[in-house]
Amino acid sequence: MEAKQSVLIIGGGIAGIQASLDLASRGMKVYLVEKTPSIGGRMSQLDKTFPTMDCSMCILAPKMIECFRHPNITLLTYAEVQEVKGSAGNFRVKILKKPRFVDLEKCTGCGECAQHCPVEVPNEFDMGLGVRKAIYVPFPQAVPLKYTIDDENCVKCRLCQRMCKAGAINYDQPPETIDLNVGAIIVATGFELFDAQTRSEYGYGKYQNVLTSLEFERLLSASGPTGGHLLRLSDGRIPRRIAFIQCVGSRSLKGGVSYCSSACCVYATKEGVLIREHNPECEVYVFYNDLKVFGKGFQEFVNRAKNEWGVKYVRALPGEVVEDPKTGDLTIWYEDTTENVTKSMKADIVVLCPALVPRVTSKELAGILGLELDEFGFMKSRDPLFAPVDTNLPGIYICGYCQGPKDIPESVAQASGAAARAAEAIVAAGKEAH
Amino acid sequence: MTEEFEPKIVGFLCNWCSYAGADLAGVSRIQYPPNLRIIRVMCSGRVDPAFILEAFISGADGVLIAGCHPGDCHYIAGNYKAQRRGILLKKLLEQFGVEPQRLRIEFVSASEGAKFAVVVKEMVEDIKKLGPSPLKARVEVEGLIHA
Amino acid sequence: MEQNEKETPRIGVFICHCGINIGGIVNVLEVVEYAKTLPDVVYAEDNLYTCSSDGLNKIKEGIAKYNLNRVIVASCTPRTHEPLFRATCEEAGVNKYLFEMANIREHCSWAHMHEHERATEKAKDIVRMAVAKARLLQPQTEPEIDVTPSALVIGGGISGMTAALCLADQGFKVSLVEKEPELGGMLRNLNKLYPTMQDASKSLEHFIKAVKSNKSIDVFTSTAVKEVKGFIGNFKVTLQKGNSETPNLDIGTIVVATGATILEPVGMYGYGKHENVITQLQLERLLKEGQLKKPEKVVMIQCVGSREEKGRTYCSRVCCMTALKNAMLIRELYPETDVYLLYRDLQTYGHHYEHHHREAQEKGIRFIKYVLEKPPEVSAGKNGKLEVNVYHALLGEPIKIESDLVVLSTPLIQHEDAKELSKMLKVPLGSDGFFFEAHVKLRPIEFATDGIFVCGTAHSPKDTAESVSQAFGVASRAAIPMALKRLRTEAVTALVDEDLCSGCRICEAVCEYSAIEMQEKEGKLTSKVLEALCKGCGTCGASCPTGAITMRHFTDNQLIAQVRAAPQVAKEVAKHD
Amino acid sequence: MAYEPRIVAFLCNWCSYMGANLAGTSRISYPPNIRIIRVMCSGRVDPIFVISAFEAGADGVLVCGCHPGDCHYVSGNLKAEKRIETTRKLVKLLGLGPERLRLEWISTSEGGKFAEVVTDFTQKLRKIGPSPLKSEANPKAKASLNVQEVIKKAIAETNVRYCLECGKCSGSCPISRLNEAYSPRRTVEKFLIGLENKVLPTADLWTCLTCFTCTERCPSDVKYPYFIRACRRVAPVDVKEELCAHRGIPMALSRIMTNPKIKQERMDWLPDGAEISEKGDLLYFVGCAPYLDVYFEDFNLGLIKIPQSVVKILDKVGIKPVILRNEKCCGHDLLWTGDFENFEKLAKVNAADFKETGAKKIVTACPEGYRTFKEDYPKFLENFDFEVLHISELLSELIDKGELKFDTKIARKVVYHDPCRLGRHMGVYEPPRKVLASLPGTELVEMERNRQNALCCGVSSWLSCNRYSKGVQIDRLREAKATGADLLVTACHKCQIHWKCVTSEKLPVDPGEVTMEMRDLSVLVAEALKLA
Repeated sequence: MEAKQSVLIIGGGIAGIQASLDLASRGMKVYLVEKTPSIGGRMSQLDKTFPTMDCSMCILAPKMIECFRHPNITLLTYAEVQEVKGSAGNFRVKILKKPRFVDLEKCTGCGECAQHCPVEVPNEFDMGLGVRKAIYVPFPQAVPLKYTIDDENCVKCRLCQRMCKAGAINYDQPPETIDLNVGAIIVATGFELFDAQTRSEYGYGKYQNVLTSLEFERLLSASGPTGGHLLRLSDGRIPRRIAFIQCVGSRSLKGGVSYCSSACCVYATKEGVLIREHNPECEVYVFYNDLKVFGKGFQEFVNRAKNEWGVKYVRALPGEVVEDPKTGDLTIWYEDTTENVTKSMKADIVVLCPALVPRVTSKELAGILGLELDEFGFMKSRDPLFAPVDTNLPGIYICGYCQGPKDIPESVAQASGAAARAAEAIVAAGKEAH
Repeated sequence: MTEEFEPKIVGFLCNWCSYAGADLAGVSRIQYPPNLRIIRVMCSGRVDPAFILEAFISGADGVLIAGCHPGDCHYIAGNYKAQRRGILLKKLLEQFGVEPQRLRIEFVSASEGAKFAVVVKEMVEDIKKLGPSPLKARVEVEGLIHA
Repeated sequence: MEQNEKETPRIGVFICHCGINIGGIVNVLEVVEYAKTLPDVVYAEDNLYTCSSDGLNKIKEGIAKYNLNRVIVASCTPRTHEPLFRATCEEAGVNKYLFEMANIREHCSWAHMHEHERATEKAKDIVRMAVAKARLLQPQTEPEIDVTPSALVIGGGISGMTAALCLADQGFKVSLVEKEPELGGMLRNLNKLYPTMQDASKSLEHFIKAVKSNKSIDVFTSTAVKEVKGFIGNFKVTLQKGNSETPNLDIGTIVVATGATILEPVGMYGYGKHENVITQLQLERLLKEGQLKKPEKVVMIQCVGSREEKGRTYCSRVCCMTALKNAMLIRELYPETDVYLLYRDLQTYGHHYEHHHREAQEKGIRFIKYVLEKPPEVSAGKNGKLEVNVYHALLGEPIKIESDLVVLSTPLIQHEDAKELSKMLKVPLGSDGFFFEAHVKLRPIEFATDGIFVCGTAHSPKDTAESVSQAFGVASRAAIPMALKRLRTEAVTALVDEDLCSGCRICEAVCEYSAIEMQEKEGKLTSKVLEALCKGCGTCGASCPTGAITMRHFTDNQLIAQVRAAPQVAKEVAKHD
Repeated sequence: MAYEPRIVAFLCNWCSYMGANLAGTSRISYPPNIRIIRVMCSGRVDPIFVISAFEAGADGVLVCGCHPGDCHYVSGNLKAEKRIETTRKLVKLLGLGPERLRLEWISTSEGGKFAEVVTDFTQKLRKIGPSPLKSEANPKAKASLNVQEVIKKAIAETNVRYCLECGKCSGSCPISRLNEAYSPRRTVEKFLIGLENKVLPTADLWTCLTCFTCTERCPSDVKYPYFIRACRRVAPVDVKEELCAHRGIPMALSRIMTNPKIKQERMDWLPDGAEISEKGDLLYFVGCAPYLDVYFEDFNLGLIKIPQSVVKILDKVGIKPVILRNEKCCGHDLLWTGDFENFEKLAKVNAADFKETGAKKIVTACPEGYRTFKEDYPKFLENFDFEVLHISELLSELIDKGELKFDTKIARKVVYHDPCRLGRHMGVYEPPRKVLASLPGTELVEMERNRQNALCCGVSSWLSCNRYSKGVQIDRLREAKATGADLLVTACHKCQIHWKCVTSEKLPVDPGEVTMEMRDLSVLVAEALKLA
């Protein structure tokens, strides 16, 4: 496939997946690079999606498989971009493929190896709430469904090698550098969570029953560490009241980021509704400042959460959360700003909604690509109004959360946008050639 | 023969949610009794009442129809239609003297492996209580068995 | 395609140990032996991993050696592995629709790990069911249709123009239809654009020039879409300019970018009663034309006619930012003027807008939160001023403001004529009146009906940047079928037996994809499947009272065969033969 | 014109006042230097009356009551005796000369004695000469400011304008929790929409503990305590004085020290044999310990041990610190109660005195002084460039260098309280802990709320000492007690005073829950070095 007709896409989340499918299905060659062992990104970690309550994996998995099956898409998972040279129409790219120590050709994903692996480590996919083995797939629906030995934790007992009937285990697998020649590049590296520990007044990391929203999402998920049973991690008790705290590190001129993460108010509402579904006995309180309901169907969703599901909203950002060391119960101190009284509330679980921030690695990646970042580390649009997916460099485009806060549909639409621009660039390059 | 009655259950699972849910049950090694025989359809909306009657006539002791949750349907609203038909059908079955509990309509999403297993367990227990399908008995007596 | 019916099935069954995942629980060899006893099975074998390249070769060899015309693999779930095995069959010259999969891992060995015997029995049943279906399988071809490489963009606002330009630059022909005499849409009313604060009209000029000068774009102003016929790749579109009808356009894909309009808040907060109560849009125009006389105190009221308990429940998304922008412009123009912003929840989302909020704070804009239960009141005050009384929710006190200008932020709403368009295109409107996409999460800018797409404020309220983002997205989605030129459509589609069809139209009603239309044949009304649109869910088949509709690859007799095979007991069946 | 002493006299209504009358009716003449104030009982004479009289320029103060046993109110006069003793010590510390304050028993029948006392007192005061405070204009007088301007500036400079009204401040404020009426958020909001007059004349302005908990947590970086401090400057003074604990004596003392003529006698505490220098690299700023030790002597906190310990510890490592014999108040309390003018005067005097000594480093065992020198002086003065250290920082330095060897085992379970000024104000959390951890045998435990989340001791700048602040104090002591520790260590004199104060009153809780042995960090270290 000649360079002009192929595109490199960095990041295998929903944005990267959508961009890949758009370009591949119009006949262009796509190299989809993902640094973890599986594509799927953040969306694969979600239980349901707002405001429709779609099961996230149900709607995502088919797209993941489509990527895997598509003749025009080459998946480069567990790989990272090392070097980029050249310009629009003709980029020369070096990709580092980290060793999985498992032969992708031979591995059938049967899982026999993991069944027998003696090493258990916290599972990144479950935000460390669950455990995985040292040889693992991040999650059951992983794509590709191929195992990976995580070198740091492997004890080299060789049990997996003995168990693997396909003989796929190869401890001596070397790292591999792949040279690509592409006409355009799309960056879709997504986001991560602001470290909630920096807001020490909420006791995250100190109190077991203070969780981040993504940890809680896993706790709710049928495929999560408790198999979808809503329990307190400290004592396995069924919670009677759960409180969400918004803006942990977002909209902050100090100790955080100054922007609004855009998704938290509504996903907290979603998680609130899920709690009430799981257990109508369990009260839900959402502590917020300004309820961000700007998206399509958001306000209606919040209304339903209030009226049909009895999710309660309090306009206040609590001052602090204190644990009773004996019971593990939490006391939240806050001023109800619409009732103008400062009071406390007991809760069994407190869920923090931390700011969503660009990947820490995006700085390094931007360096490799020569892209400009804004003050927050988001990839900078050439013109935030009329060229949102363009960057300072022709031929390199951005989409999804790495360009700025947005929800799934916005990321999907923008991913297609980036695909369109990439296609334009390639068409243009084609014209020049003739 | 003295061995315990093991009901045969025919399950119609939609390709996009419930079939995947059953897959997940397996992948997560969630155990449930082996009484179910799964037939994959693209959408629970595809399940024609005739299929269900056919299942009972052919000797099934129970029929399960599982589709996506409302709103999740890959085909927008097929699952609703399945739901509606199911309700009518239960009435019809009663006419035939088949206990409506033998027909069960469930929403099972791709992430609900555990739920799927529970549904099957419950159904098997319920039907064990009910005993073999009366229709099956009749079918055998009246010799309507399909060769 | 029916000619194969005569051909007697020769079925090969390949049963996978999947290492010990299946083999460790199910007695695979017993299943192999059992499979051999089943009707039309001419060959059966077991593999350690059928999906391994070596396993795949075994299948090809089997096909050649026993000239198999049906292949069954009993292993894992078709959802991940079917495409792989199908491809293998095709390579060996067997139509991929003659392949069937029996899931004896996820649905059997893994789910019944402690009941080896019964698991084995179940595996046999599953294989038998697969065989029952395989015997009746028919080869299928995925029909191809041509796609006209020309797009219709309805609406000449910033979304429409962006989509048009991007499609044109991808090498496609575009017809851009605008009902107004001028291109530009909403932006023509706007002054400055946040977050960059650039001049709306300047940006607009640039776009209009680009569109008009683009050879691949035909612009039709003062023109409406009169009629749309056909389906993806092959739409026939009639336009109307005044009362002169234009000849039909051949269109491949359609983009709906008709935008939105602003609510006229008649009777709200004294609008229409006091002339110094105006809308945000009117203020925008005053600022644009430099006509705003210096006020002493300005009060802006948010959520006027939006986020209501009932009726217009949605948040219009752009009003808070617009108000902030104009409030700041007023303070820059007249630093002594106090500006009060009466809001409910500030929608300063995203990574630019909170920054504007902070700027407004620096500029001394006074924010007062009110609640839906206690909205502000505007009444005539002393000497031509207005008296605004508002309950300050965050102080729990009533506040009185003597104001000489009250500005109402009203929501974006759908155009009146959108209903006709939605009927014409057979695409739905949501309860909020805006166009309703195929899937809120993963298909946000296309309709369930193939080949028709939506972007900009026609889809929901959004600002310029967001509309442009969507417009680019649409430019990709709409380009895909045109880039392919030919389109493979579903093979698994509905099939109408016209003799049985009574023309009751139930199928037409239940189809979510408008893939069924009625046709006259020999004076008889029968339903006809538009294969290009059919997705093969089979809902029509299930609801057909006369059983006139069935599905390819999931035919009634195939499914019934499985149904009948299901409840039997392997031992007994084995005895039969 | 020749100097004539002015004497302010407080006479009890039943004996001494009658005695004075008798002197008159009996035509016994005495010098006209006396100005009489009638009180019902000499017991009524509060130290602040005396101090205020001196602050206002009196050369002598005379207090007369009934003879012991004759008191119309049983024993008011004996109480007066004790109180005057304490006050005399303060007068002595201020360097006014203890003999300027005189207590006499004068009965109804002792007109003659009254005249003698006045005559004698007048002559003595003529000899001693005028009070150094006399010439000074009333230091209470403050510059007139444009209230609007000050507030506008403060709103911008302290980020108040960025308030999102999320209420995190009130949810963090120790007082808001106990006092529904008080909300930092609402206070701010009133200023923001031009309702400042609903705050300025009210107690709300004087309620803030300036503990910086809200500041620490505010997502909009609103520096509420600084905003309040700025507003206090332009608030009506009478409200403040009503809300000042101890009738405002501490502020009065500080104000008096702005007078350049003051020559304090404050060095009596210096342990025998301890050597200090006039000039040198390191200056140890003692702070109010000598005054507090006197004023709160009933608490038996031994506050004076703090400077003594510091000097001994320094001596142990061979440091002979510079100590100013006429050291002035750092001005902390004046600044935080809005008296910027007098604060600046003190700052200037101190800065000059510091430079005198050629010191580079200033060490203090008091978080308030530490904060004031390190944070405020540089903002109010040009080129105030000293390295300022809290004793805990110096100690942990010395421990690092291995210059401090502890030979005594302190076998105690110790819990450390972060003083607001040291912790949240200045971010000094670890040095004190490091020092404690290195004491042999000590087990250091933490309260539920520690470091940046530590709860305030309950009062700051002697303001708004009321049931709410007591509530905070009890809450904090409970928390300390709950750790199971048997020794509560703090690094601030005032924490100890406030806690001792609340526990010596009738408690709303079982004393067992809150009473706890307390110790200052430096004192404990001295003990560990067998220097106590």
